[in-house]
Amino acid sequence: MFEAIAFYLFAALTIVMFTITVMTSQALYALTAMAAGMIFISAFFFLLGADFLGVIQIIVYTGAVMALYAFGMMFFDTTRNVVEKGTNPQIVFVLGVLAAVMVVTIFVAPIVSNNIQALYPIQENIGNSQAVGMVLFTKYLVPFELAAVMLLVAMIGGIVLAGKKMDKSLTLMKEEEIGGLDEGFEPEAGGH
Amino acid sequence: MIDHILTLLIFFPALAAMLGFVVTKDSIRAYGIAVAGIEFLLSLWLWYAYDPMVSGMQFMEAAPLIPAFGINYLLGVDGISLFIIILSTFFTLIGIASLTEKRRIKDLIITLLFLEMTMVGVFAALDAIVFYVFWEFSLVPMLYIIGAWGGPLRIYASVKFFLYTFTGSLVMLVGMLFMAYFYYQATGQWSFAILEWYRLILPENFQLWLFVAFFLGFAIKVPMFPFHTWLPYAHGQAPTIGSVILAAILLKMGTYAFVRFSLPLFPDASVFFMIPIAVIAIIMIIYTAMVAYAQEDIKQVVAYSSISHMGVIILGTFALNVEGVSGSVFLMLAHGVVSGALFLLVGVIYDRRHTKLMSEFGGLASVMPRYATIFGIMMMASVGLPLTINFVGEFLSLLGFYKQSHMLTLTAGTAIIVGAIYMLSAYKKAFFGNVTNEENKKLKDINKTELVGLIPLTIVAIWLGVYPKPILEPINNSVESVIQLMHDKAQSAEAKVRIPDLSGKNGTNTMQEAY
Amino acid sequence: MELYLYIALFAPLVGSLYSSLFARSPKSQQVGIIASGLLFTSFVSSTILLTYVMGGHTVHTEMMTWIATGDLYIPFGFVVDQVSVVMMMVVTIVSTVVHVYSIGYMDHDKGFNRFFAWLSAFVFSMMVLVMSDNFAGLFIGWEGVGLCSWGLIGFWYHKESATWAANEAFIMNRIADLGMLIGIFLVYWNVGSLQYDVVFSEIGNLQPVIITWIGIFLFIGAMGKSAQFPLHTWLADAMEGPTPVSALIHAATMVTAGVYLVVRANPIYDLIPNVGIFIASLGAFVALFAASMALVNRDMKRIIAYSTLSQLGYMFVAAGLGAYWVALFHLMAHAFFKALLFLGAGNVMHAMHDELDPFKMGGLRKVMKGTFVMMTLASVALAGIYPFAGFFSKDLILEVGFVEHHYVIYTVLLLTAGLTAFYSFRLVALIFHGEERYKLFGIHPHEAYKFMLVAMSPLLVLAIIAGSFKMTYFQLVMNLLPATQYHVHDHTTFWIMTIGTQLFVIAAILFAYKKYSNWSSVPDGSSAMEKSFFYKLLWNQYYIPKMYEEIFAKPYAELSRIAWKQIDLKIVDATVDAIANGIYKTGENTRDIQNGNLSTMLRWMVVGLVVLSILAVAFTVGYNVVGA
Amino acid sequence: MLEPIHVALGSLNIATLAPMLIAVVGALSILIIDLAKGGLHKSLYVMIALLFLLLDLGALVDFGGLFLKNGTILGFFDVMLMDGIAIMSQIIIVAGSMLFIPLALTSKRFHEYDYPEYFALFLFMIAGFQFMVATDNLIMIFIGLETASLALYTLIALHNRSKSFEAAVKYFTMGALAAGFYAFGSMILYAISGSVEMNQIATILAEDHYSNIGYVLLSMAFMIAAFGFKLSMVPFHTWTPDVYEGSSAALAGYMSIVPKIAAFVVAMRLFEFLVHSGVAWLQVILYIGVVVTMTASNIWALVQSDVKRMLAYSSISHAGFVMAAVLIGTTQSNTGLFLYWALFSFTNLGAFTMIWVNRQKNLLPGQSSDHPYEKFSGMVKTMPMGAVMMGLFMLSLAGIPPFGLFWGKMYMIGSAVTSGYTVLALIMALNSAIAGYYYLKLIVFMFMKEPMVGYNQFYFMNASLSLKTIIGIAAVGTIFAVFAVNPLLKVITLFVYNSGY
Amino acid sequence: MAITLTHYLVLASVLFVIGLIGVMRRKNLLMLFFATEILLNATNIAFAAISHYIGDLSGQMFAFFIIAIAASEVAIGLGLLIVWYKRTGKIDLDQMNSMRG
Repeated sequence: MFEAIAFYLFAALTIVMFTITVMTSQALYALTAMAAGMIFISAFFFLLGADFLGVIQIIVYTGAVMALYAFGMMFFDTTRNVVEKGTNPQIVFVLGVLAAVMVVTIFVAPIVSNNIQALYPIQENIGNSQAVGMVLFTKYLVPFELAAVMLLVAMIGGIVLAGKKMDKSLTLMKEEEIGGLDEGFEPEAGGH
Repeated sequence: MIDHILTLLIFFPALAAMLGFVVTKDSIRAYGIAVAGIEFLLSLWLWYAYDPMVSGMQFMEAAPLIPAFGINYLLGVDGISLFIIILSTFFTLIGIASLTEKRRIKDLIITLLFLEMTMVGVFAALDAIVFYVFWEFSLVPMLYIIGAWGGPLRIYASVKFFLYTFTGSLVMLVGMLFMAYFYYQATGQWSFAILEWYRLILPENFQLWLFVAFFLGFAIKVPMFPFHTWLPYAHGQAPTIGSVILAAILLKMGTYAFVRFSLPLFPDASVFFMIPIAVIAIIMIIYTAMVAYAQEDIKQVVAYSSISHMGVIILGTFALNVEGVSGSVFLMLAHGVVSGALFLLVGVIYDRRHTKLMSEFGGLASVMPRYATIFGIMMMASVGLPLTINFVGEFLSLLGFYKQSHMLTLTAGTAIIVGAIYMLSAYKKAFFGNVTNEENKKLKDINKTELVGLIPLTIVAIWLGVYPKPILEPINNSVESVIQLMHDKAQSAEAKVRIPDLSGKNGTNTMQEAY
Repeated sequence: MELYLYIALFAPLVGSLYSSLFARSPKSQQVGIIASGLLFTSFVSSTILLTYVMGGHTVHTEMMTWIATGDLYIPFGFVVDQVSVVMMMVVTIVSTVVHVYSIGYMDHDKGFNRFFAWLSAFVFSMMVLVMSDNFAGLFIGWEGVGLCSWGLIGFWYHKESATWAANEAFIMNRIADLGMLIGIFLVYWNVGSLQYDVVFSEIGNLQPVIITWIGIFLFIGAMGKSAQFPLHTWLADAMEGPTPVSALIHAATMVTAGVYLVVRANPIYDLIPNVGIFIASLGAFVALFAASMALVNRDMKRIIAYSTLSQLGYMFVAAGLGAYWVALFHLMAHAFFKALLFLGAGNVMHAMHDELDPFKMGGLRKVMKGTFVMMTLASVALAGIYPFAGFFSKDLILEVGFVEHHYVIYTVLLLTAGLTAFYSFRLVALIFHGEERYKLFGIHPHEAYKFMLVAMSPLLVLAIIAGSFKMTYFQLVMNLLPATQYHVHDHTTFWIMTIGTQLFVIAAILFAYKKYSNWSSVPDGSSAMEKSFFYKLLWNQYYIPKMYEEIFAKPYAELSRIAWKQIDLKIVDATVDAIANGIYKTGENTRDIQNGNLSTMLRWMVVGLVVLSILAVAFTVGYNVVGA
Repeated sequence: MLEPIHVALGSLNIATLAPMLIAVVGALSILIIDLAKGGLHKSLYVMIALLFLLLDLGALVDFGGLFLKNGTILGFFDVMLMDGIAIMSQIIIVAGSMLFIPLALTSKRFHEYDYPEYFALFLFMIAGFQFMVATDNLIMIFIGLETASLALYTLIALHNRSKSFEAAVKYFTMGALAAGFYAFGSMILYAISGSVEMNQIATILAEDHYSNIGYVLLSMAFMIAAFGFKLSMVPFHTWTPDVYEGSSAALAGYMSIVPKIAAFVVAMRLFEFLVHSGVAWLQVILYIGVVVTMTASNIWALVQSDVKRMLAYSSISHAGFVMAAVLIGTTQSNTGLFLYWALFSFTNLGAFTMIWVNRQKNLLPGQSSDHPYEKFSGMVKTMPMGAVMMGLFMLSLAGIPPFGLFWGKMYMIGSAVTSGYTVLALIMALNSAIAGYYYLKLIVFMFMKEPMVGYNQFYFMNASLSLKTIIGIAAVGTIFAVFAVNPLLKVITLFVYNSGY
Repeated sequence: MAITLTHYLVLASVLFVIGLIGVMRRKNLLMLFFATEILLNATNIAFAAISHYIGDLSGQMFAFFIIAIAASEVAIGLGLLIVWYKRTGKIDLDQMNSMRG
């Protein structure tokens, strides 16, 4: 019963929050609503016994991602609102509704299967974090490492793109200009 | 060396063309003549070494190319292809020798030599894919020749030529792949070897579909009505050399392919489609002859006349008897010689006047008598006068088809009437009457360079009209084995009747002996 | 003997090739002389062959293979037998005469050398035609004479009318040649050979209907070459060529090739009398039809051309009725006097500076004695007055008609004989008698070169005496042709007929003389006669040329234009271009799917997803329904 | 308490990681070198990258040998999957990259090559693609894909001009959406099978007799959308022309080859078991998708006025053509896929390099894109060899024999015919004919028109020895492809067949 | 009325569609990126739910990695947006129209 109430409550909250995120014209509202939505989602994770995920959700999303976005918003000076002159908004909603209907139509049918076995079963006596850790560092070690590479890529990419060196485009400059630039142009190694 | 003479024949011009990049502009023409001359001599040697009494393939060569998919480098000639190869080398030589083009001559000669490679390759190939490779690649040099040296509409014309034929041959490629697949199903092996395919007896409904697929590729190349409209543009815009090669050789690829592929592979379908194709052929003959009559441009007259004559060739091919098929193969050569010569002749006047409109001429016979004479001879050959090369082919083609249908042959026979109408009226417009145009009064008669090409052609046109035997005999022998093969393979009762059985005849090789 | 055969055959070819070497050089007398000499050689060889053949032999030789494929075997084979040797004689005699004559006639022409090249080539083709031992060889000659006829009619190629006539002749002949070709195909596919001997010996084994078709198609070929109705119009127009050409080709030799074909193919036509009747009827019709047009014509050469046409009709009557030897005999006799007539006309033309209207002449008798005599005698021969050649040959045809009980044909021919006499002497009277109307046009006529007249004299002699060869000839050809004697057995009838005919003809001659020998003015179309319907009908050749122009030539040209401009460019080609353009236009019209706007791009992705999921749901629902 | 797990090191098959690790190490070493001493010339990094790629390739070839001896190699708890198609596609990826990286050595300076990070990211991207193909774990695929994509977005943007930013942003945004699709699709598969490994999913679905057909199809819908984006199938293709136009020609050429082969391999793994299971829906959808992609992109390519954009549409069309192999799903067609792609790599690389070679810094006067057709007009007169080369690549792309791509096309069409897809074969053939037009258009410009006044100095502006070498390699590969086809076919068939495809 | 997997799946789909709508209608690129986050989060809920209901950890793993991916995407996305903004001063995607066709 508690589960049901919690589900419906958080479902409603998430839906409302995310709807605000996509519908509001105020970037600040959107950001705030999304942050709230993210936190409500972590509630589902706790509900579903995925404690580790829930924590990660809060830390990563509400902590890191939202901070980044907030930073971005400040940078972009979002007080100047982008005018959302939505072309053909009805198409957007028709498509949205159609997608929802279709997906839900399929999802209301129960999944019938006798062959699903849990390959990495959740054991009741073990804490979620421990279990996750166990799987993560065995089976998913390689993806985990690769994810590290991915984050490195993202980091390098982010730094390089936002770096100062991008302010001048060698691509567009004439050869002579570049030649003149070379003395004064300190090729910072990697920009960090 | 004789074992690889065909390889030599195919790749010598290409190799020479590559080396030609080094030759300077001034001497490239001499180089081209030398190369084409050597190539021509090689092809004559091929003829010399060819045993006319053997009806099957000679000088066979085989090398694996993509054996995993059954594609091999297979070459060989028989009586049907031998002379078209010689014709190709002959016309390349003549074309280069009588070249009057001044613009970027180096590119032109190199392109021509590449074109020669593809032409010889098409006729020597015995593997469907190798055949296709040359068939398709021949479009490229021709595209360049038309597009770079042609008239004001050259780009439209060349692109149309390219895309039209390209489309048709892609459908043909699907047909070839299907054929190979069928072979695979039947034997468990991939093979694109034509001679292997000959052994297959296909169910009739497969034959029909495959026939159509191949037909589309060939028909556009020939070109058959209603796929012919690229040709007038191509001829109209192409430089002289382009038209000559196009008319003399490239169109023959289509008709040759009918004899090489459609007939022996699909005997029942050939019989099934005989009447519809004959009707198309007759439309080609009469309709294009009428269109030719309405032309104002003399080159277009010759261009449309080509289509009309190709109609007779098609008719002869689908006579499905020795007389008709031999005749059509012979007519391929004949038409090559005659239409090539006519295009050369048109080029002569175009070089002088830079127009091809007949209304601009008139009375040329008195200004350029030698030119008018040669033109007259070639025109009469084109009209199919006996003792000229064309007559032998036309006579045999019509004679052959008469066996299949009286009425259609009677209708097709109007070729000799309508052909005379447009040719004579064109000749009259251009050569007879008084010289009305001031510019024509000072025209120089045909010069040595031009005669170099035209005299041999005239000689050939008459020589082979009087004494076709050296060529007709090998053709006949090979055609007999094709017809016998068709008869043996035919399944439907009608096909058995329509395609004559030659096995009772002395000296005829049966299918097993021939292939 | 084969040597003589080859000499007879190839001497003209050598002459032609020799002359053509000089074709582009200025006039050179030796060309004409050498060509004539070579033809004389040919004539001599033919004579030798004639004597040989008269000895009861024939010469049959095969030079080489021409076309051999499948079962078809066509050699260059030649045969000199009783029929072909007669034709050879006719051809070589007339052509030798014409060659010599031409040396004078073409004296001032720029194309002198070229003329001899063509003329000798023609003789060669004609020899091939008559000497060939198979239908294909015949066809070579058949087309060859057509080609030379084209070249010679259009000899003065700067003249529009000449080139037009040349093309007309060629094309009309081509129409007939198609019939002939089909005939040859029929022969080949039914007999398996084109050799005369094989064909004629096996023709009887065929079904009658096939023989009939063979006969019909071969005769269509003959109709074209011999200018039978309805393919006759080219002959009159062919008079645009130089007159020696008309004499040789369009009177003596080429146009009779049709008759020769029927005679040669007599074993075929013997089996199909119905076709024979048709041939005879057509011949009779053409005889009258052509003669009627000659009555009013005002072009000297055309009158003679119509006369030729009319006489060809006679020949076909004979041939159609099975009297092949009679047809051939008339052919021979006709060749002599008609060539003579033409050459005479040539002299007149020369004298009159190419004036052709006899009404503008008159009284030329005084300045052109020789020509006058020759033309008069030739006309007499043509009219069939005893004892000239025409009497023996032409009256014989009348007899044939009578004996074979074709009285209608007989009557028609009799009437035509009268007309023939009338128009022939109308011509003679107008040219040589009466006032010298030419003076009005300031012309000073003069007689032709002496040697031309001398050259013509053999023909004159033959025109006079040819009749006396009749029995010799009969003995000769009866080896090959059905030796039927055509005699009206009832003597009374015979004499009444013969004398009656003679009287009728003489009356016609006198009438012509009376009416035209004192003609004084040039008609200007104002007289009552010239306004009459019949005059106009005849004057316009029954409106047939005009009809052909309207029914065939113009619609064909128009149809051709439509075929090109409307069908080829606007339908066939436009369809191809429309497909290409359609594809291109589709691209132009839909390229905005990629409009560069990120929002749109994202929406397209969602659209794709939604479509896919709709399809998924639809399939699932369908699957469950069907599954259940 | 959780039991400790003992894993024998040998059972991990750590070697399966070797090829990717080489790339990663290469990237890291570039970063370290840069840290140690900045301001080094780009040629150093090019060579380092080449060296590591060479090592990578060597490792892959070694794996190829191992595969032929022992069959599929699994590693790291079956996350790594080195089967035939994984090895082969990695070889194509690495080899293609090796041909691409020297294109950095242009005679002009472009912004991206001043960054050592560019080369590091490039190697990371390769590692990402390698991970993506060398596994059948959906998670692994996702991470590999994202690693590679994120690096790629950065590489595009590093060209540093507004068009490349625009291209990168568009690509990124759509990529994010596609990532969402992929995640959702994987979720559905996981929901019905309880597994994220494709072979297990296939097994479980088969055992269930596809009873959850709705879920399967829906997941496929999402997966097709996700991979449709990567493979630029219509209507998920819209990014392609813009991204190609916005990025440097070299990178555009690279994008037309390497990311796609990686996506193809995943698509093969993902879709083919369903195609074979007789789920007609997927066949129909793929059929439609293939035909529409081929045809529509061809038609759009016709109307382009910029060569690079034209090539972008053309590569969509080629991808559609090859996608047919997934639809047909026979060993022959899969072999054809790799053959086609190997040959396509050479030709397309050559074509894009030719474009790269005549890249100027700023737009030509009166033009709105870098490579309008007019720029090439009359090229045969000013730069004959260049024109011949470009013509050669165009002919090959059009499928004119005997050039490289013809053999691929022939084999693909052949495989369609063999599997009874005759109509598809015809459509493929006719599409090649339509495609002929736009390739021809460039040839027409180069060979049949007069040079534009003031444009000719732009030919070969950017050429350098290494670029010419690449063109030479591509040309040789294109011309003499016929001799390579047989060995390629044999090897590929062996690899594909032994991998069970 | 126990909460079943279906509930979660439907919730996930609804959130996913909200994300889709956001992706489709947003013109402000920054806010468009928010919407893509929603897409991934919706999926995460579903993964966690499935994982819970079938008692398997793989789903949680997947969700875990998706969070990592989302974070990386933010970094790159913002980086791109910053250069774009620095160059043009805009983050409106309608202004991004230099290439089309």
